[in-house]
Amino acid sequence: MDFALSDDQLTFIDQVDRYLRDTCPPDRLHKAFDGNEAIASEIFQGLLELGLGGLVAPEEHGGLGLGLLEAASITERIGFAGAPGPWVSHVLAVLAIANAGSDAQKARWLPGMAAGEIVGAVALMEGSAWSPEDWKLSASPRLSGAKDYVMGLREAQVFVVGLAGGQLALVESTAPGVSMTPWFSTDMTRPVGQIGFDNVACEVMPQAYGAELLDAALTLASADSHGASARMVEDIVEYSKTRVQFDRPIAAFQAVKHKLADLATAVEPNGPLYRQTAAIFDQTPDDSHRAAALAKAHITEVASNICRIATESYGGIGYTWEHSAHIWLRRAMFNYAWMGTPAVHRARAADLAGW
Amino acid sequence: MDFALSDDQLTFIDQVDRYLRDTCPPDRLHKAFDGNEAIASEIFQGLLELGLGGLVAPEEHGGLGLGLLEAASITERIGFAGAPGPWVSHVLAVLAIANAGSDAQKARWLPGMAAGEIVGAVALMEGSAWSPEDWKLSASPRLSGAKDYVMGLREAQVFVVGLAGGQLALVESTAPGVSMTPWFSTDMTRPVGQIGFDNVACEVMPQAYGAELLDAALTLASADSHGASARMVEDIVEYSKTRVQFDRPIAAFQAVKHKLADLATAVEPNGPLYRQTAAIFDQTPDDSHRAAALAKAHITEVASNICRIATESYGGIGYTWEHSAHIWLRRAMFNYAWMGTPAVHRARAADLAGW
Amino acid sequence: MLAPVASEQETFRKEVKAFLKENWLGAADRDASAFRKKAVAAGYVYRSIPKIYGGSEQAADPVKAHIIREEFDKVRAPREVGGNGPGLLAPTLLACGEDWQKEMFIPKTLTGEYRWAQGYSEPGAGSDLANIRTSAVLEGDEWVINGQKVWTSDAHNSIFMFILVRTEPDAPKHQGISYLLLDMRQPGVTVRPLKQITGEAHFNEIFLDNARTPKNWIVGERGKGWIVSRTTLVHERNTVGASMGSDHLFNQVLKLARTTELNGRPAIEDPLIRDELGRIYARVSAHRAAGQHAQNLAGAGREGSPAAGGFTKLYGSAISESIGLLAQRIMADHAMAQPVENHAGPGRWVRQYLNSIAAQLGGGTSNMQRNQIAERALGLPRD
Amino acid sequence: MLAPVASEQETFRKEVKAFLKENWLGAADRDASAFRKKAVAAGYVYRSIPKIYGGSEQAADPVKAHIIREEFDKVRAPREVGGNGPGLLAPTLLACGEDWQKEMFIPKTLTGEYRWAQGYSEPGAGSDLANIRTSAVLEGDEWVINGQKVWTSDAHNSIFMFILVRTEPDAPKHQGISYLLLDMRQPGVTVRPLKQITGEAHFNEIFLDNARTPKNWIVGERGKGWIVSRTTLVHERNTVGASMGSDHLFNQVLKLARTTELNGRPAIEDPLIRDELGRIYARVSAHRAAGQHAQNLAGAGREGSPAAGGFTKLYGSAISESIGLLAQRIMADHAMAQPVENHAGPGRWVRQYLNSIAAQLGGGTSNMQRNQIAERALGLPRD
Repeated sequence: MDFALSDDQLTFIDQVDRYLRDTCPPDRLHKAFDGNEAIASEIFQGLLELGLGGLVAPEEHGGLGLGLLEAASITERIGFAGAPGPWVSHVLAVLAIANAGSDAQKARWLPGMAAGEIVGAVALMEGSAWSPEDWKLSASPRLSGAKDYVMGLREAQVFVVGLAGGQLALVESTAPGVSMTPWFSTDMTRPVGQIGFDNVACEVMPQAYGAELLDAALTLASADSHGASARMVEDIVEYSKTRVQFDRPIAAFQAVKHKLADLATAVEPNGPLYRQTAAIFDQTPDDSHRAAALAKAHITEVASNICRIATESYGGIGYTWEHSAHIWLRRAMFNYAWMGTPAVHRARAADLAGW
Repeated sequence: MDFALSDDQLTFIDQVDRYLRDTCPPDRLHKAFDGNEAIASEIFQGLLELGLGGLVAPEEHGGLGLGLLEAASITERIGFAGAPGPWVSHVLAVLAIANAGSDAQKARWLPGMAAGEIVGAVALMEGSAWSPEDWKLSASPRLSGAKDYVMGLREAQVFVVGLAGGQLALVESTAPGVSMTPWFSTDMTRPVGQIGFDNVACEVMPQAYGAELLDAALTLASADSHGASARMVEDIVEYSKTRVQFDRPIAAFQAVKHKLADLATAVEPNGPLYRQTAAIFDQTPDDSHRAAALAKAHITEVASNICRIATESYGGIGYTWEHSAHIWLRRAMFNYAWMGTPAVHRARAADLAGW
Repeated sequence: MLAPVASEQETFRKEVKAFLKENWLGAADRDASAFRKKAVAAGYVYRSIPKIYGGSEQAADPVKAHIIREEFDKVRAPREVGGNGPGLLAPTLLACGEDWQKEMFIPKTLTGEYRWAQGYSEPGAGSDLANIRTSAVLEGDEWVINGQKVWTSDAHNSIFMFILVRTEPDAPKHQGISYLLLDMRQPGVTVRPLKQITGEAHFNEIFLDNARTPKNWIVGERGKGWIVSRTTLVHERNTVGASMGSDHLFNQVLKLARTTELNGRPAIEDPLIRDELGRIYARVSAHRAAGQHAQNLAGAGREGSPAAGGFTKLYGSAISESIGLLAQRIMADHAMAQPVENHAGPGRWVRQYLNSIAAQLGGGTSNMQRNQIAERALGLPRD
Repeated sequence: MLAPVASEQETFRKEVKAFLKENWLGAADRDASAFRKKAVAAGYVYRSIPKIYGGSEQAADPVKAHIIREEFDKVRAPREVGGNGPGLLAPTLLACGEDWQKEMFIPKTLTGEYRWAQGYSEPGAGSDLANIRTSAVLEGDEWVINGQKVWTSDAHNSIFMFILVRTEPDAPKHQGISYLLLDMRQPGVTVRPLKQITGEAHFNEIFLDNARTPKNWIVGERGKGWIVSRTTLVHERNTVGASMGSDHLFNQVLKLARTTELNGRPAIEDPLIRDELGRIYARVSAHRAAGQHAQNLAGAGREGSPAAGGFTKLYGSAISESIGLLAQRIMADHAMAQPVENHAGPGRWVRQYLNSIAAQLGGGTSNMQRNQIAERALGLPRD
């Protein structure tokens, strides 16, 4: 399977990278992380306006008509930048509507989402229940209950809500009976919270797309984590070249040097792995469940460990709030836990492999 | 709990150490390892004649009347030396007879075992069944079946055989119906094999001592493994000081130096841990099952990994048959597997802790 | 053949228990200082400090010291005052200070009236502590101090500070340092809380801008501050009882595993979690046994390994890290958010996870400990 | 936006399949050399070697090369002759040899008539290969060679040897080495099997006692042997397809887990074993994806990481080691003994366990790879 990026794709990614470098330097990132909503929202809106809002929406609805491979590759760069905002939630909402929605639903939502005028979000987990098989909410015909760990609570105007049997429903944020409870979040670039439904009007989408949406979510979490860990390694490598102790850069100490080589080695193949996983989703969806479970298990776990080790490697400075390390560390911690931990997905991958 | 060794104990251990240094240098050890039974037997017999044969036998039967703490401390040194012979099997047989035997049985066997004239061995495992709860052999009234992974097949004149319900029986090697099948052993300093019983006359001992014997076996395996790993670390540290590459001793490379420090750190507390476990067996036997399970799980696993890493650290030379590294590596591999793997004992320790 | 030391220890333990029963009224007793006076008189606290300075002047006996710690802790009776003063400054003054310094500072430090901040690390001097740049220049009868310190613990509660400064800028780096005492209640000293990765602030940055201290508030000779400070570092690396932290952390994570649901049942029933708990518990037990061993050796007046401090620290760091990682697995989704800040549920373990990163940093990094072990215990070449 | 490269590859794959279907009769076909001639003619093997020397002289195309490997392997059709000759010596001669050397040695090496031993490592020259001491002195028209080589693979099957020797004892260590060719069929060459930790002997020691070789059997200039030998080492570190070994090993351990009972049920049902299998399989998948990525890049004519060889080797070593450790857990009691030598049961994994130690050694140790990665990919200072 070829999952190398074409020149066009690379050019596009470069554009996104440039945008992120300009708008999301450390000082602004720290402000967004510390709760400056204006900066967070400016960075995120700008991303959508680059055309990313409709990345996976069909062209007839104003989107770019691209696949998960491209979405994941962009997600990596967003993770690399540590950029604030519910990017992953929005992409998944677009993907769900594009693949599971009726023509009317697509026409109602996708053009605005593609134009960056409407932000979407997915509301999937119920407590720790991440699997569509364990979702219990139902729309019969109105929706009651709650969804947890929802990313984009503040920003989204439309929510794609997971229902029993892997069905999905559309709920507007302004619908009567909808309540939002922001939580004290570990990853403050992407705060989460609970959305409550009290007899809320909703529209169920015709396709039961929950299982596919899960695969996409796992793949994007992997890509984001890979980006975060790659950034951490890049930063600690640079730091080690300039931080002097005992009259030489610490990178000149073999123990440090080899640890950095080990980190780089652990990171290196994760890019190909998530891209391959995304390409499988796009091209041979039959194999997607297993591939996505395995990638999520591996990459979010390894990335979380790498971010941890890199943070430690800074010495005292990495342990301060003012340093950036924990922004990515927390991001990796979030991805580790979101939509099921490495351990459960590893067990699931083993089942799916028929072991 | 005080498990420090007294001056008397240390003096005794020093004696054993000196004996082993003299009789078990690398050239002779290699010969024994390669199958020279005369050398193996000479080294082992000499150990018994130091008085070790009856270490744990009561003084009234010619023994030294010591406990598992002393036996384990001697076992560590034997593991350190990599000395050939079924020491562990013999000590366990003496311990079993001393604690589970009738007066007549003690009088019949212990004086000869203490004098080094009779070698004993334990025959406990049935296939992979190490636990007294899973032993199936019974003496009703004669013994039929087989015991596996028996250490001391060649040397022993009397076998302590585990029976259903944790009972133990005494069987003479010359009894009609006893057959021995030596196996192709990984640890050639202590080859094992199968002992078969075809309607064999045996004597059941009055106490069901299987569970206690298991604890003692786990503790001695831990002590032996600790000795092996301590030796491996000592040797690789010395080698690293003298092996020159790139114009300096490899110990001067920080990556090597720190790896050695990590090995030493992993070894360091295992001595206290097995000695504490042995002291618990001797002094507060109620806590012994859990302590022995935990020590076996931890020490035999860590020691096996240490021996492996140390072997790797030699580079090519450590990978040759002529080098001594694999003698201890194989010894540690044996201890890892004998009488239950680390994983099962870890699970058992968790159960026993009431988790 | 077992050594008959146990009975003597037990007698002493009974004495301590009896003392506590008679004198410690339990948590209701708010007058710790009155109790502490009695404990000094009984010889249970400040054992290594002469009576003239407010200590109880007992012969060194790590076994007794350990028994006292254990028994006091069992009933939560106050022992020595916490902080840097009694643990770090007082031993240093005893070893290297002038008599008037001892008289002036030690007694009130022991009662807790004088609290001390430690001014060692700087932005450019972490593991390479000798690289400090904060300068002190003698002007008349005063040292004038300029520079910045980081990771000063307890600075917001302290009125004094012991500080390493460079007084001989032209000398080789280890020989240009002096050890000064400093009153923090002056305009030249600015304390800024250092917010940690967890959001808490247990440490501070200190900015010294023409801060002043009397000429004779120097401990040891001018330029000998590096050696003076080593006295203190040795005290930081006590081996006996170092495993207590591991024990405590393990009990916490065990409780987390018992009380948190993972995949629909208590996490402790999950075979993977159970195995890892067992794995860590074995290391905690080994750590404890090693501590006990060190205590036994000390009790018998024998020498332990020359790098015992490094061993136990490195071992303990690794345990703490493993516990953090296990907590991450158990917390699962709770690691993403807590319904409210400081919630008592599994989510508070996020802080523990982040804190366990500090285990690699505090009191010398793991790499420094590896060097120490390699050089002192294994006899390997110095870097 | 997906690149339309797939179709071109598929066309080529069909061609290869068709060739194999027509020309390869399967395992029954014992005449590998006749088949190989056809494969040369078709441009499928010895692609980088000129036709005049018996190769098929194709433009470099790693993607095609990979497809050929895959398709040939699927039906077990023979590709290039194995051993050091085609893989190591021939590329070196092509890059650095005289024309007469190429003519004399390459064609018969490609057919397998000339087999080659590699004489690099010595007892005192392992990772520090440039430290070799085996000397060669020119006496008239011959080099006279004395010394000892170790870890020479395939020596017992070989008639020739390429060897690094010190010809300029006074030059700096990298500049005093020459690269010689040597006929092993002479009294001065003694081959002794080197028994490995597993009891097998895949390598040899070679003792050179006044061994002789013609003056002009030198490849490249005198004293330039170090650089000449680097040509070969680069060929050892091919990245594409390097994950195939991991794949193969994993499938073996998976089978072991399926067929071995652990605690009364198939090991693969044990949650701990299952988790570790999943953990390793994910790394195997990542390794494979990285190899595929390298192939995709090569196919698109783009550059990969400058340390890709080091990455994939280090990653593969770690996988091999994990598989060894997992096998130890699965084997359990079978690790202690086998009823008979070479028994086909789980006990034969003892050998695998011991062999996986070599993964840390072969082709440059892991520490050398870490240096390479750190210096070439991360730009860190050289040791």
